[in-house]
Amino acid sequence: MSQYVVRRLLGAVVVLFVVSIVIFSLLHLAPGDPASVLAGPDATQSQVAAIRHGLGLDRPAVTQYFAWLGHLLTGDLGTSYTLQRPISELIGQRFGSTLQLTAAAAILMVVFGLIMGVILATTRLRVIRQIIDWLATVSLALPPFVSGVILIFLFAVLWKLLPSGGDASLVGDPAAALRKLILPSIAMALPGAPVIARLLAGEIRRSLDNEFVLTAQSKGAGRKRIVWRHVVPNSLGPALIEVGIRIGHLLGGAVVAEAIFARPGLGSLLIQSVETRDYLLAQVLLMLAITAAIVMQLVTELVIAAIDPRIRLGAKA
Amino acid sequence: MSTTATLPPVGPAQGEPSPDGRLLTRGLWGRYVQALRSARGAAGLGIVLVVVLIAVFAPTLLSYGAYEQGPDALTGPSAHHLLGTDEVGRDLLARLLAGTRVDLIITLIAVPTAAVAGTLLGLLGMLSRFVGALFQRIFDVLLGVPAVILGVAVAIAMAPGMKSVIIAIVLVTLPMFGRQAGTALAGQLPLDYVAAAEVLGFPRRRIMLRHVLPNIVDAIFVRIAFTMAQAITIEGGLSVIGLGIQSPQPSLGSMIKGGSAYLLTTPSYALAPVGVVILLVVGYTMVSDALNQAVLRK
Amino acid sequence: MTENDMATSQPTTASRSGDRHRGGEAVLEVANLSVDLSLGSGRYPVIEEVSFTVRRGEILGVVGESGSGKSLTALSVMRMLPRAANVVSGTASYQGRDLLTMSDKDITALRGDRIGMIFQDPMAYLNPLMTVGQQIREVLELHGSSKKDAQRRSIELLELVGVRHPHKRVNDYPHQFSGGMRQRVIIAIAVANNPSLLIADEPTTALDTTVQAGILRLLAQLRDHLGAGLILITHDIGVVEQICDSVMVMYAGRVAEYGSVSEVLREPRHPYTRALMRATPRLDAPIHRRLPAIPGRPPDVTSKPSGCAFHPRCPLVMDQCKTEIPPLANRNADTRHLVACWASDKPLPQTVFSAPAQAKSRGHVDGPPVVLDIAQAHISYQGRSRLWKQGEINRVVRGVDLQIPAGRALGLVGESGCGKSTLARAIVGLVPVESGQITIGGKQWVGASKTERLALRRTVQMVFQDPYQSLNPRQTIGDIVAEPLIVHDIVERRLRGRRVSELADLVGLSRSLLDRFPYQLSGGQRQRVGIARALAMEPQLIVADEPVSALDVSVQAQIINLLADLRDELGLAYLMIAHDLSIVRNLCEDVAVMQDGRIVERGSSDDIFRSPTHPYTRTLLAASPGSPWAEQFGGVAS
Amino acid sequence: GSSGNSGGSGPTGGASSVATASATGGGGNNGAILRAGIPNDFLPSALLRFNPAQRPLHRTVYDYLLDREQDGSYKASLAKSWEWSADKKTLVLTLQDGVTFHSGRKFGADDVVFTLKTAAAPKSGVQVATILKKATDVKASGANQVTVTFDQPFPAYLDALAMIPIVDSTTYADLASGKQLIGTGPFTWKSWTPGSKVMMGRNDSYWQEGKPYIGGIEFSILKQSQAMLAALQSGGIDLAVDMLARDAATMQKDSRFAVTTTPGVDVYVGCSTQLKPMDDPRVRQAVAYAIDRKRIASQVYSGFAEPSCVVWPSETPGVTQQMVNHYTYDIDKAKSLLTQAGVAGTEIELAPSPQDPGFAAAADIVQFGLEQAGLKIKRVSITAADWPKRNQSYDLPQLWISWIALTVSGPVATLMAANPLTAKANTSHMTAQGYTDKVAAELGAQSADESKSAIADLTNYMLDQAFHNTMVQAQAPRVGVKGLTGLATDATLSLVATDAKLSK
Ligand SMILES: Nc1ncnc2c1ncn2[C@@H]1O[C@H](COP(=O)(O)OP(=O)(O)OP(=O)(O)O)[C@@H](O)[C@H]1O
Ligand SMILES: Nc1ncnc2c1ncn2[C@@H]1O[C@H](COP(=O)(O)OP(=O)(O)OP(=O)(O)O)[C@@H](O)[C@H]1O
Ligand SMILES: [Mg+2]
Ligand SMILES: [Mg+2]
Repeated sequence: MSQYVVRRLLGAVVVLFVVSIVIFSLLHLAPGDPASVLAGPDATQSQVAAIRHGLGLDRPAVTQYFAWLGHLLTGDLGTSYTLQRPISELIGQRFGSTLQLTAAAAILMVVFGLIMGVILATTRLRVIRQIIDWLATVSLALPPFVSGVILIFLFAVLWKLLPSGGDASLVGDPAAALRKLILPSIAMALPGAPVIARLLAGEIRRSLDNEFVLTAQSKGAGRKRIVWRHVVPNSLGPALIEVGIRIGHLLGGAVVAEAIFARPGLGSLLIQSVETRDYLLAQVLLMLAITAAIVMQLVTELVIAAIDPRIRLGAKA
Repeated sequence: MSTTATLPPVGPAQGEPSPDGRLLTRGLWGRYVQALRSARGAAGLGIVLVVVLIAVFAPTLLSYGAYEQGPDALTGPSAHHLLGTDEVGRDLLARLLAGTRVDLIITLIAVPTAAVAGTLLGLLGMLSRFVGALFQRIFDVLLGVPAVILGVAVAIAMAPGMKSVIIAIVLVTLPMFGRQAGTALAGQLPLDYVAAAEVLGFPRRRIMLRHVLPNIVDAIFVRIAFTMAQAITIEGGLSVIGLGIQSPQPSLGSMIKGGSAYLLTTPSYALAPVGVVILLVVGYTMVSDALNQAVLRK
Repeated sequence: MTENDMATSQPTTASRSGDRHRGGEAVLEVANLSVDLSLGSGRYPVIEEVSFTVRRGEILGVVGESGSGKSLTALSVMRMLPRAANVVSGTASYQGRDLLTMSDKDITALRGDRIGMIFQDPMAYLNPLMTVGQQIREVLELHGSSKKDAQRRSIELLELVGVRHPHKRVNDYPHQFSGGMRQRVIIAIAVANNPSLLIADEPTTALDTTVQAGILRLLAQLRDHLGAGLILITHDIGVVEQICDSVMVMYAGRVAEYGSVSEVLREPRHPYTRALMRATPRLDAPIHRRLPAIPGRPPDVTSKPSGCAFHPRCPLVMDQCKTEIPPLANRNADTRHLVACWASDKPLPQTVFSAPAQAKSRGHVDGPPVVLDIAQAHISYQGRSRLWKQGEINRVVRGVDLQIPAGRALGLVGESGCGKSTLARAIVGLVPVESGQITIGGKQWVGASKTERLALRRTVQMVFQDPYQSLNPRQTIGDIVAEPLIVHDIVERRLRGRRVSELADLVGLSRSLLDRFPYQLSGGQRQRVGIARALAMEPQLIVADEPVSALDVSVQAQIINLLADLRDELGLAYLMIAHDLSIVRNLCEDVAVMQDGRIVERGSSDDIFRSPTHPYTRTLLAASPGSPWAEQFGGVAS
Repeated sequence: GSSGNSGGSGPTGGASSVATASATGGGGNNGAILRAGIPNDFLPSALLRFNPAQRPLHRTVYDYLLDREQDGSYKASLAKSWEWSADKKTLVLTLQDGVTFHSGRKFGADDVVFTLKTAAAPKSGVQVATILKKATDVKASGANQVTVTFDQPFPAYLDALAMIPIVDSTTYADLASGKQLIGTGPFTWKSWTPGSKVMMGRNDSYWQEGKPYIGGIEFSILKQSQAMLAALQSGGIDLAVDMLARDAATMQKDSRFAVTTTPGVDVYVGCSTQLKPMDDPRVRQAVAYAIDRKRIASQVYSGFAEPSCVVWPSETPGVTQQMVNHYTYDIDKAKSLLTQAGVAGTEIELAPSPQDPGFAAAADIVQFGLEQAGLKIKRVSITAADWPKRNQSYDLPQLWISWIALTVSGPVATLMAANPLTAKANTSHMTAQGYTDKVAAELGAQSADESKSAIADLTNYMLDQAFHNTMVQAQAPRVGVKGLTGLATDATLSLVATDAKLSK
């Protein structure tokens, strides 16, 4: 097991390294730079040059990259060019908002996904199956920017039940924070849950006519026991993988959700930093989003490995 | 030839079930027809076709062009403007149809590109194990990156617009095809018919394209239908955060972005494109479901 | 790993004579069991009026070709039929209680406690996520053992079924066990609560000959040990002969013949039984005898012939057979020997099945040129390399010397994993040799030019084991056979069509099949296609890796005959890989015995089968079902 | 007042410090906190510059030396009085006494000198640095007196003084990071949560006795317009600064609120005279005719804009109504001009500046007009990141749409600092003798009258050359609750809350 973990971790590190290079070159090769943004449209070339020098942007790219990497590794995220504040602090201030959102969305997604999945697979009522199936198909069509608009229109504009956007601190003002979380988290969870449900259901149905189910039957085990002790554990894999991927992508998805629901989170910070070519900030935020995704995949892989001895103990195919 | 004397009678005749119970009269492509005849498939295909036809032909019936501006802005639905007008007095219906066309064009360029390129790259493992493995790893990484983030990355590299959106969609969906082809290939390679082809001395390229590809093509078609839906949501997402289609060109996403500011005064502005997105995505999803049921279920 | 690790007592030949058990009280009495199968196209009778009895300590063998309803019979007794299948009539009384009608609660209580079931594929039937210990304990605890007892007992059981170091192994997962060991675990589960009835559905089909012998021995022992009744489903008459007391022959869902092993196998009455027995190659039969194959193939559930389902293939067929279903009647006053046939008392016409004239036995002919010459071949696979460490090397073939003269067949036998397929793949150039030479018609794969490679390909071709995956499902039979002709431009375009038809005739494929797709053909037919495809290259040597092991007995015989005939027609040489010695003995002049990567013994089949010298060869021979060497070299019943 | 402690502890920072603000701020008379919503985050690192981000900051935490009125006259602020020497080559500023910084430190001449020097330094990026550099020397000629000397007479120097907030020289280092913003203004910088909130407390020891009246300001940064609208309607804020015009328009109908506007800024279609066919004045005039200014004012700015062809505010001395309406929307004229120039049907690139979403909409209207007139328009989108660079390097396509906010601070500042109009080189590449001469005339004007005629002259020339086609003078609407009074906007568009009163 430990060797398996090590291998996976090394892999992830390598990937992140490559990603960091890509992001860095992407930003630095693209037109525009923070100096000219800082200087403003009316600045003269000399003014821009002076600022660029001040920011150390006139050093060769390679030097800048390794300087950045070095700082990253020592835990120093650097200082935002345009906002002139420690990036760690900037992220700290926004992280709460985004974390609230993604966490709430993740919980909704997983809980509903799994519950619907088991119902879908085990219920004998055709009606229920079809209803869930349809929900799945439709809500697939509801990416945050679609469901978001609908939700806002219904709950904020038409019925005036919930705020259309903004955020609040869970600590400072829990009530408001929750009210403001409801719509966006639903919007973000909506497309994921049914996919997970379907995957799980499909896998459960497949496992149900696995041979080892016959063995369990021949042992005299009842249906309940067979389902929960034998079938479900053997069916979690694909659903878990999907969960991992989707949770990993939530941080990225937050960008859209935050734009629609006017939440000042990391997403809006990312867009801003990209538009102002705030290299360091954008780099860190992009890395953050990608790292989150990769880490989540890693976690799920490990969870699955923990469940499945064949992976854990390295089965020979 | 004396051996033939004691040979068994020939196998089942047409129409009669074969050893594994499938009807012989059903050809290989028949399953697609059957899939699209199924309730789900037919409904899905119907929805998509209707939307496409309207988007393509209806504009000729309209009295306003999608770019034609008028003095009265943001009027709600009226006799002249069935959906009302936008902030510079353009007919929303005309723009909706034009926007739908834009999305259709985008998806029709991006998805097939991604499908073909991705599949071929995914099959590279056939020619060189190393290269194949390398690409699979790259695909894994790309799949790990959230779609929006990829979109942002593209927006950094180039000015937003139709081109950047198409590139973003390709970047997001190509790895899926690549991975799928890779896994499928890995599933086919150990099968003896591939070994047989090699023993018979067929060139590897022929084996890849003539033998393996036809056996994984089903999975690709199913995914294409599904990816069409996804592509539309990607365009929307990007346009909503301002990194997608740029004014004055309409697109479903950019109209939703523009209209969401007027939900109070002119709801039709945002809700109409929202409706079209839902129709298209549901339609494509149903088609891919149906194909999945009929074609992939073994 | 060896399976011969059972020191405990062996069933004596005496205990085999069924008579003793006639006395034993019946554990299970199945009467007029009929099962329907609802498929998309309708409902079909899949099991009809099946009746049989199992007594304490008796082993009832159920034989029949694939699809004859063996498994479904067993499953209906366990009340574990697949959704598609339902019992329509009949009773299965277990100690007076009808299993088919009792409440779910009751049957669940019986399952795994009084009735144990053993399944075919040892991997699939174990839950991959639970340790074997957990899985054994589950059955114990379900039927009321305390955790402590269960723990203790599970180790006992592993020991009983012959798993070494049970204390350690009990916490291992299925994938850490070998096939044979897994099968033993499944058996341990089945016998955990000392059932009085055991049902084993092809418990050894997936296993090696030697392993198979071990398992059969174990079952025989447990029968004695528990005095339980045992239903043993198999398609191998040899197995029946070996350890069963009574036998039930099934065909197309009906009982064809039923009686004590001694009687049924000594004087089979049903033409099907007789044909089946002749079609099965035997180690004690005269060598190189041409196999009397049964024409045609078993019917499908959805298309059963009217009357006696066997009549289309039956040499004795009368008009009556085509219309009326023969009842299962006792053909022998004093003993119970039931046969369902109108013509059961007629003798079989020898002509139909007996070998045609040209089936000559071949002695050693000197000096035919050598097609295949293998000298000190070493082959190994390298495991996946990682950044920091090399993948470990798995030496599979370690110094093999082999020659095959033109027109002769060499049989290559050996236990699973010993490297047979690997060697075969190396010969056809699919895997490279590490060192040593493989010379085919004077040429070698290593450093062969493009033209040389083509020449090689046209010298040696391969026939694969699994007829289901060796044909491209997306090509028509015609294309499959024609493709080599096209790619290598073997015959000019206008003649190709004719050539394809010729090849079809050659392997006995009706031309009408040429525009079908593989999934529309039966296993036997597909194997013929595979052969035709190989012949298209006009090779001198054909490497056949277990070409018949996936086929039904009757079909098996057809293919073996075909191969024999082709050799005679075209003077082909074969390298024939098989785990069934009798097949090799039947087809091949020469035999080579392989044990982990080395040839341990080789020579003419006459010599080797008459007087095997190497101990491993002896074990192999002894292990083969129905081998006359069983006693001699410590087979099942020694 | 309490000196700025950087309270940036997550979103909580803002919420919790409301209480403390009202507590300390409440020290004075009624301690109502003004809750204002603003669309852009603060940008202390660019404090001395003139840009939208500074509007809520310059006149709250800081003071200018002078205030400039729309008509070009000046009003005393931190500078009590100012004296030109006879030869107009020396300027003596006398400062208010008894003024202290929020830190409690006494304000003096050194701070003025420091601020002006910092602003003039090249790295500062301050637009009017060009004006400041006209001064040969700036020195403290007494504790409360600053003397500025020139080698040419340059009266317009005062315009720059009316744009530079005076900073505390000792804490300037902590300014950029937003840790400490110390000024002399009516409000103190308490805490900043970038992207979210800024808290300002009342400066109890403000040098204008008894002011300010309100107990502090809580700025919420609401980038999304819906957010600002919702906040205002739900009573979450009392004031929406620089609200989106269309939202302000809807609010006008709501009796609970009062809508005011800032002076208008120049929104224009720029022509790059070096690129064909824009080198032909007739083509540029065609463009000028093809702009539907009325529709832009009503549709893009929902009425919060004056259609105008003149770059300067219409009150500017020398500007006449006739000039303002010089070009009217006239497609036929445009057509004929284009055909005369023989360029009908040629393709021309048009790039709206990404700085304001309104520009894209305006571009749609302009594009429509031009296409009616028979030109082919290719929209090119320049990203927000790229725009400044393209400006600085005078590298813009044939047509672009942008704005000059600096115009509110008067022609001199504009002509000396705004890239689109600077004489030596500008984004339009309009460096014809005629233009440079006329600009020089205005810059050299010694009296109001000279200036007035120079402006009239220049403006006519610009209208004729049509390289900088003003479309509208766009105002930024400010929507406040009825109870909010006394709020003002100065000539730098900064928010002035010194006299504001808020009754809830
Ligand atoms: N779950 C099922 N669904 C549909 N048909 C089935 C199912 N199980 C068995 N059959 C059909 O019922 C018939 C008898 O099946 P059964 O498994 O009893 O044969 P068998 O004698 O066990 O064959 P084998 O020797 O291959 O195990 C076959 O034709 C098979 O195709
Ligand atoms: N592609 C491969 N890569 C790595 N190891 C392999 C590969 N193929 C076979 N092996 C290993 O080589 C050994 C011999 O395999 P091979 O298939 O030749 O045995 P075999 O005699 O054909 O067995 P069987 O009778 O079951 O077919 C086995 O231990 C197997 O695990
Ligand atoms: Mg079976
Ligand atoms: Mg093998």
